[in-house]
Amino acid sequence: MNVTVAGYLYLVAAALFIFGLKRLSSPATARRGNQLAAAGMLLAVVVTLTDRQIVGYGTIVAGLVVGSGIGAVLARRVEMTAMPQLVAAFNGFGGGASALVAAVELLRDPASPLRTLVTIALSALIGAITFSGSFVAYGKLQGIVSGKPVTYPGQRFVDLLIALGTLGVAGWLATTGSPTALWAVLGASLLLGVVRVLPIGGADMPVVISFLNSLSGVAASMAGFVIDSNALIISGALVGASGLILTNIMVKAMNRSLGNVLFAAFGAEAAVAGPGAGEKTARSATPEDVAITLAYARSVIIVPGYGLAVAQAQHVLRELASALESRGVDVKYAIHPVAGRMPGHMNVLLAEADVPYDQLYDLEDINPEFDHTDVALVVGANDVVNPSARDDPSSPIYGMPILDVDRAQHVIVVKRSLSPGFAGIDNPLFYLDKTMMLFADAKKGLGEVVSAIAEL
Amino acid sequence: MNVTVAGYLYLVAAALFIFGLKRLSSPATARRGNQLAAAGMLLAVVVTLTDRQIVGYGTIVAGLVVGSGIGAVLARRVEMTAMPQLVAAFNGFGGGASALVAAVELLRDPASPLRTLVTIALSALIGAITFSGSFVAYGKLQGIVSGKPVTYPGQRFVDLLIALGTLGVAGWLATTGSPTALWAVLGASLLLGVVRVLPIGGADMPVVISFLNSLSGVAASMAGFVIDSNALIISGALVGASGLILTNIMVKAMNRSLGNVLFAAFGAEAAVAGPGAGEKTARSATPEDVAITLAYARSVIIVPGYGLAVAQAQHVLRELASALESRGVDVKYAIHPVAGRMPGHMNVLLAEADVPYDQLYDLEDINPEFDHTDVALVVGANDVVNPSARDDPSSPIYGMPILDVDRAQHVIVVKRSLSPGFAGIDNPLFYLDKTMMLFADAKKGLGEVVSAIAEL
Amino acid sequence: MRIGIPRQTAPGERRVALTPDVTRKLVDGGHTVIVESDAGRRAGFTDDEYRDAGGEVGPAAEAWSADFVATVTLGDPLPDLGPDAVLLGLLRPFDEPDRMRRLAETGATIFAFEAVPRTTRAQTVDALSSQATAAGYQAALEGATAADRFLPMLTTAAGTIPPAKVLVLGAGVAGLQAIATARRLGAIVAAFDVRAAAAEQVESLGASFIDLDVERQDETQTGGYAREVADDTQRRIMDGLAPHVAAADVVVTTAAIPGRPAPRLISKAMVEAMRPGSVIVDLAATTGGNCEVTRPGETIVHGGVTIVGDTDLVSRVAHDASRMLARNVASFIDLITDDGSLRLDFDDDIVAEACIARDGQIVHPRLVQEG
Amino acid sequence: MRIGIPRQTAPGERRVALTPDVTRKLVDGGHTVIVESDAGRRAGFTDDEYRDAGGEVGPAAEAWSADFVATVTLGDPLPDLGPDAVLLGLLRPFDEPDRMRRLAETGATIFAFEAVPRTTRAQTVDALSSQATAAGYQAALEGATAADRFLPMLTTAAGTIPPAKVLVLGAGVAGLQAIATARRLGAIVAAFDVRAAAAEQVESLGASFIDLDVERQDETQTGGYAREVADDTQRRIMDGLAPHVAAADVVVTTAAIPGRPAPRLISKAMVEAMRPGSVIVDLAATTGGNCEVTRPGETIVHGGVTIVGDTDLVSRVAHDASRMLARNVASFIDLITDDGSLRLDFDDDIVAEACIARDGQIVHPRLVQEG
Amino acid sequence: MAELLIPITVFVLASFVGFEVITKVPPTLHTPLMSGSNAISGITIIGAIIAAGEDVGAVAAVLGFLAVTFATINVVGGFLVTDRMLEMFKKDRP
Amino acid sequence: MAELLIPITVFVLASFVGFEVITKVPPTLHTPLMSGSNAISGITIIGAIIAAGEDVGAVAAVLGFLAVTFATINVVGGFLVTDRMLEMFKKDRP
Ligand SMILES: NC(=O)c1ccc[n+]([C@@H]2O[C@H](COP(=O)([O-])OP(=O)(O)OC[C@H]3O[C@@H](n4cnc5c(N)ncnc54)[C@H](OP(=O)(O)O)[C@@H]3O)[C@@H](O)[C@H]2O)c1
Ligand SMILES: NC(=O)c1ccc[n+]([C@@H]2O[C@H](COP(=O)([O-])OP(=O)(O)OC[C@H]3O[C@@H](n4cnc5c(N)ncnc54)[C@H](OP(=O)(O)O)[C@@H]3O)[C@@H](O)[C@H]2O)c1
Ligand SMILES: NC(=O)c1ccc[n+]([C@@H]2O[C@H](COP(=O)([O-])OP(=O)(O)OC[C@H]3O[C@@H](n4cnc5c(N)ncnc54)[C@H](O)[C@@H]3O)[C@@H](O)[C@H]2O)c1
Ligand SMILES: NC(=O)c1ccc[n+]([C@@H]2O[C@H](COP(=O)([O-])OP(=O)(O)OC[C@H]3O[C@@H](n4cnc5c(N)ncnc54)[C@H](O)[C@@H]3O)[C@@H](O)[C@H]2O)c1
Repeated sequence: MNVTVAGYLYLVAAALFIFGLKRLSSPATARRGNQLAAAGMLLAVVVTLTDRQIVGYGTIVAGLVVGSGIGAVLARRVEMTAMPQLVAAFNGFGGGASALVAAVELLRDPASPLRTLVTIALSALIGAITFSGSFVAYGKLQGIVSGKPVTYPGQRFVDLLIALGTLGVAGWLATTGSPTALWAVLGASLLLGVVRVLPIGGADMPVVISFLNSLSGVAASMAGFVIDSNALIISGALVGASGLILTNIMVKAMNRSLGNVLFAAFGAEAAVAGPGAGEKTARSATPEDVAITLAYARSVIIVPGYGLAVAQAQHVLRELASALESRGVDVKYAIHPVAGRMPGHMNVLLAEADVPYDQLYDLEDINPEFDHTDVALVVGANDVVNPSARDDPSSPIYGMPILDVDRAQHVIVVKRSLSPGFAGIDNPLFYLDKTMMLFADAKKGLGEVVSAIAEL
Repeated sequence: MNVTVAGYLYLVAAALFIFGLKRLSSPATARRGNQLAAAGMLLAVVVTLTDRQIVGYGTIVAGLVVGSGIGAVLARRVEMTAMPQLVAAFNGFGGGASALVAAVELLRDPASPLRTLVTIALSALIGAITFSGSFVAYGKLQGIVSGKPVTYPGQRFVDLLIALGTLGVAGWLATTGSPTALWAVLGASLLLGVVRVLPIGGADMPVVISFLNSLSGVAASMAGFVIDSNALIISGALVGASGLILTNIMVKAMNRSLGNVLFAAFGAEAAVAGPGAGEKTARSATPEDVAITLAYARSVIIVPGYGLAVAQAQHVLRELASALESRGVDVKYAIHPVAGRMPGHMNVLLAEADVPYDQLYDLEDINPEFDHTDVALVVGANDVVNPSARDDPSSPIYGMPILDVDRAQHVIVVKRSLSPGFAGIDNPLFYLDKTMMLFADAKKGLGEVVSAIAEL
Repeated sequence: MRIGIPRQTAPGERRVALTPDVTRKLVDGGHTVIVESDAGRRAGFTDDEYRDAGGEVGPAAEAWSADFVATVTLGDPLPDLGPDAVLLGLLRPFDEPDRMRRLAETGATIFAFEAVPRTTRAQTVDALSSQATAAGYQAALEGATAADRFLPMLTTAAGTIPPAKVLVLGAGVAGLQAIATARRLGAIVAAFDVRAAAAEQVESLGASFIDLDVERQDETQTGGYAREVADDTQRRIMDGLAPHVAAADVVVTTAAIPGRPAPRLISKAMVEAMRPGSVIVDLAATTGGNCEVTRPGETIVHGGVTIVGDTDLVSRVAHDASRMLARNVASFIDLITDDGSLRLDFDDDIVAEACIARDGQIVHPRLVQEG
Repeated sequence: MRIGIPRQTAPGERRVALTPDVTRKLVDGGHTVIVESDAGRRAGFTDDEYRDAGGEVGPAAEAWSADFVATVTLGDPLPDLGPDAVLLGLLRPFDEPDRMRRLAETGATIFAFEAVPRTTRAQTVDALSSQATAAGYQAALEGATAADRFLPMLTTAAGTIPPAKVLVLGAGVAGLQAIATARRLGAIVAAFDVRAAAAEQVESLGASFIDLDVERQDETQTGGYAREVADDTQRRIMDGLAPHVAAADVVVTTAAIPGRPAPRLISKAMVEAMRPGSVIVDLAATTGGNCEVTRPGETIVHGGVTIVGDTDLVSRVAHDASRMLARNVASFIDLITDDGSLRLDFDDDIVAEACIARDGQIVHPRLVQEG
Repeated sequence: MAELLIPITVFVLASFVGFEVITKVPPTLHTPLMSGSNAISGITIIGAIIAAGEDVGAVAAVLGFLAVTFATINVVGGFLVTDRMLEMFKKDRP
Repeated sequence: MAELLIPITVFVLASFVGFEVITKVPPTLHTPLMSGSNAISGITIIGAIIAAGEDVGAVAAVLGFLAVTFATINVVGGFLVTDRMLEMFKKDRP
């Protein structure tokens, strides 16, 4: 194929990546975006296969076949819950490939000019770190490696030594082009990847993977400098930059900083556990999580409780409901007979917010509906949605009729902590897999959810 | 200066343009963005002056001095209201410069290769159209040329002929490099610019200018191809693309399409005029206009009227007020004694929306405050804010105390049309320069304003 | 100008035509205010408060002999007025024309709030509106209190109580206020009126309008007021309202046509179809009542249904009703004084139209024609 | 099981212990319901409605001789009960222990709603709560109606009427409901209580809590109820409340301590400091009143201030109050029956605690101790 | 066309940046933004300077002078007037 | 460094595009987006193919084979798994 034509086709591929990435960042278009990007990749591969002066197709085809098989099987087989670690593994393979490309290039011509050697060294370094780091992350998520941060005294110092050593051999490689130096760089970088990721807790792994992904983009870009390919440079830079932004977004959603995640996490991870919660942990969600879960639901049942009144959040709750309704979500309110602290407490609140009477449902009328409801949104209620009143004969509130929110697809609970309600007893609802806790004052928390929905 | 260093510095300048443009699209950072872009421009000019093999500085310095003088004086002297036409003029100068650069390049070497000639032709063509088109737009806005669309039978046909002719001579230029062809291209393009802009109405001029601006960006980019300058290519493409997007945003805000603005606007412009409004015209605003005016105000006084009740918009009004308050805007409600249709009508509504009593102000208490209030937001009120009750002894409501909203910096009125209120009389408030009308049902309109504020 | 504020003598009347705060304003404006002793007591204002505000407290004769006398209503017997006297009040001129004629014979200049035009400019003088506001509010409260049901919906451990249904007939000033008050309490409110503009006004308060298939009157031709309807329309209205009345827990009726007996909207049979324990508050009782069973001035129980025909509802909010009335009075004084002294300007349409009699002659066209 | 519903004989009592809709549920559940003729009439339920629901209407004797009798209150004289009888009602056991002892002598099994524990599970049986809800609602309405002021703020052509101030003393079930009702009407509401949890509860209704510098009682140790306060605390409370009472247009008092006379919160002097025209509604009138001037069962005017001491407020919402009470009765029947026949399970804490007497013996610890 | 590959790549990428950078502009900023980007399009001043610096005859010199003058007007005037417009948004919020 | 000017220009512009393209991503999309962009970073497959296509000895051949295999796993697996994740957002709204 004509080199010029190939060049333009690579540009098209890069454009497809851009369009793909753009679409990937909105729920409505994400799937299409992924397909666009895949098409771009196919184009780039085909162009490469037909364009470049390729001597032997044997290894290439073998590699493509083996790689496709493994990739496809892994992608199809994995369970939903194991996806994050799979992404980590894939990322590791990508980084590894970049490192290997650099290695082959060096072997082909160890006497390359300095600038090529610099990029080879960088590509090898970053690629190898990505490789080993990603697989440690994989191990942590998969439970092979302990999810707990692995720490020991003097760790920082040792880490620093390894990092300096890696840089040193990389410098050696860049200046001499020695194959020995290459192996040294690869080895040192692999080690660095392992020691840098081990001390980070399992809950932070997604951020680490995203960051490594951004790095692997940079590695690809470096490889592009090496083989003088704009396609690689552009795509690598794209991933590098967007990955960095994404990492930043994720870190912000955790109310942390990237530095804090990568370096300062030598302390133990703080899991939210309530009094008497024992081994159970509740899943804490951000207002954005809550917003998207609600906005993409078909039906939502809102369960107000005393906390709604304490927070005086009735108006913002109503705002939330209108925002959802205007997106076509079916919204109902389930009023438990004893929610609040006086008979009719919820009626007073909802009347103040002018919620139409026909959206209010009694316990008997609404309970059969939870089964086919996407999301139950519990706002400052506790005892009235405590499943132990139904399931646990030893519970002091056993026998009280409750709202069966736990029968909905998803449960979102908005309250400030895991502390109990009026009856003073723990609520197993909070520890269900399907439950997200939004820990916030109801007025503030719901306000943030409303803003987040407006931004979807 | 070293060419490589110059190349990198141009890249820095381009980056400054990008950062500048980005900041320009948000009110909070726009000014800083403009300064960044200006810094980038200064850098580019300095680099060019020091780097390129420049034979005679004489003309250059003369041009720079004269140009700076004219530009600075124009920019400083112009009145606020004349700014749009000034932008048009500036834009025209830029287009002209691009055309002239192409001309000089052709004159220097009429035997350039085809691709250079193509870009020269394009640069001359687009530059000249931008030049003449912009000055027609200037004339229309300034009132020198009639703001009405200029039309005559057979116009489309004549226009088409001119366009084809222009393309023809451009082709001639690109293939031959003949200086005669150059003058022909310049002449034809100038003509084309004039005839294409004349038929467009004055109200659509901002869109035309924005579109021409985008074109002049493309012209600069073409000039960059000609003189092989990445700086020009990048900056030109930036302006070309962002200008196109901006044009599109503006067109959408008018509920039109670009094609419709450029070509179909042979009909007369529709000005909103009320019954009995005579020559007066009211300025219609979009929810976005209203949103930004409110969001960047320091103090807003809300004046509710009967229309608020009819629309049952009290809850969304309250939402709006909270959105403003959370941005630090000071919000008050001014209750006119006879607003609505029964004594205390507004109290009932605002109590329903749970507006705190201490935000409600009586006529006597609030009237002195309008003077130093940024925005008065009138929602479905009419008679109670009619200045003729105060100023026009012949008015049937002369003598009724009114809320002096017309003393505020800006007035926003939300109602469905210009039709009168209970007293059945016209309201001069609607035709003031400082008044924006949001023609909408109060509930719907305010809802849109709330969404628009969330997106700021 | 000397302003006299006599104590009210009509039975059940608790209001007063001027309050201490407005007294202060008038005194500051250069007037002298003479308040009859104990005039404000039943509205919650003490003589001391008037004195503190700069007023003089004196006997009845002194109040009545001022240049300008503002009274709430006229008691029995009619006051002795001199020919120079100027009187303002809710004098019921169109309901009691004979008393008016007798009063006119004194030669005094007589202004009735009932004759103030319902124009935008006249609203500060519009005591009908201000007092109807009080009446409508109180009527809704009396209805809610007398009903044996909760107005709001309540979901409780002892079951869910559905919201009560409130029906308001006649959506003028009082009716609208009754609607608003019942809505505040959480009731489901429906309303009916013959005026065309009423539907939108009712809905602007969040209540629903009952759309009977009868001609909607364009009020703009009748100064805002409704006209009497033909007999068959009357019957159609009653038939249309019957199911709504039967379903209501509280009915507030306010329908009125100035100077005419109140339109009959609820028949005895309709009352008997109501659930025992429900309530009708008939604000039109003074002019005969909108309900057939109403006994003006009394609260009766008919077939378990309480029918409140009390005519002193406004006096039950005497304090605030007096406050509003006092502002109306002060605004009127503004119109007829210049720099603290009387100057009757009959070119002002409000002053001209509000005048019932002067120089011993009835001047109001409505009474002149009828007489 | 045969369930008897006698007509109430206590003066002013209009409620009934069972409503037609709950009658239907019980009949469907296999019970026989005997309703004394006219038992529901004063609560707006006719004998026909009971018959339609599957109940039998009969004379008093038949209702009283059923297996299980549910009454609202006990009239005078005490009913004749057989030793096998089971009685449930609001029997005032701790306020009238002697009558209770006399009743116990019949050998009947006697349950009092007043003795039902205030636990989460017991809420469907909690008639104190359901009836207090009615009392609180009605008290706020009576206060609003009797006041000579508007509760809401009104901006009108005749001036702006500021919102009225409502003060609620004792923020239990009735107090909270009074707060909510006054807030609905637009008043500015403040409240006080001695329980620690009350502040948050008051604020959860949008009212403000009056924070006097007195010890806040931790109610969790006393089954949710307040304890009597020491004399000096009492005085500090009254001193602290004095300015709030003086500024209030409507005061609703609900403070109570079970089985004790109502705490005194408003002295005569405090009443006299109030504006004439304002109102006190004393829900604690049955147990002596929170206000020194209160005359139980009467509405009086003291120095221009209306003090409502009526003890029949709940009966004024007899219809809905009966509905709620009927659900409480039905929920209790659920606890003491098995497949349609009586099975008293004294292992159930609600049944055990609610029982005042059986086999001729007083069994409730509180009465046993005291006796 | 081979020589154009690089400039076109650059052009395409820059266009993407241009498209992405302007996302949601509030209407009140339409004019300033237009004005500011118009000033940026005055980058053609570089071409003008180069053109005017060459020595290719009188006509070209005049044209070159005009080109520099025009471009400078565009740049200097454009940035200044934009700045003036933006002064109105005094209350900068972060 | 002169030869690097063009690639660096391209790199910088592409980075700008990358920064701009991702603006507000809702949290539920974090993982799919990461996964998708990870698949794109598999573009190194081009380098791998070129490397594997050269004839520079056995070691290099093995490394080249591994490079292609790794890169292919990344690309194929990455796009597929992203697609599976995104299937969950069935209810596409415009
Ligand atoms: N209705 C009645 O008549 C009545 C009367 C008396 C007692 N009760 C009892 O009250 C209970 C009512 O149940 P419920 O579910 O409504 O309430 P609940 O069980 O008391 O739980 C209320 C929850 O709201 C949360 N909360 C408090 N303030 C909040 C705020 N500002 N923002 C967000 N959350 C807040 C609290 O958790 P955090 O602290 O973690 O935020 C608490 O767990 C029942 O046990 C019932 O028996 C009812
Ligand atoms: N308060 C009282 O006691 C009382 C009693 C009777 C009469 N009045 C009189 O009523 C008037 C009150 O003045 P005001 O300023 O409150 O009202 P107004 O002068 O009657 O004006 C109301 C305006 O609201 C607009 N509107 C109606 N429906 C709307 C909707 N759904 N969304 C948005 N706008 C809507 C109408 O314009 P569009 O049709 O263009 O939307 C109308 O011009 C005074 O003249 C007063 O004298 C008052
Ligand atoms: N200045 C002003 O702008 C101003 C001020 C106050 C009131 N108004 C207007 O004055 C008018 C009268 O108000 P009002 O309260 O004094 O009226 P009103 O007391 O005379 O009558 C009360 C209501 O009864 C209605 N009615 C009469 N016959 C009826 C029938 N057969 N069936 C049902 N309803 C019937 C009337 O339409 C009226 O709404 C209203 O239109 C009001 O808007 C205007
Ligand atoms: N099952 C449940 O969960 C449930 C149901 C209903 C009520 N409750 C609780 O039961 C408790 C009692 O409610 P109640 O309405 O029957 O109480 P109550 O009628 O016995 O007393 C009314 C209020 O008066 C207050 N009070 C007593 N002495 C006072 C004083 N000197 N000054 C001021 N206030 C004083 C009390 O604290 C109480 O709030 C409350 O805590 C309530 O929340 C619980």
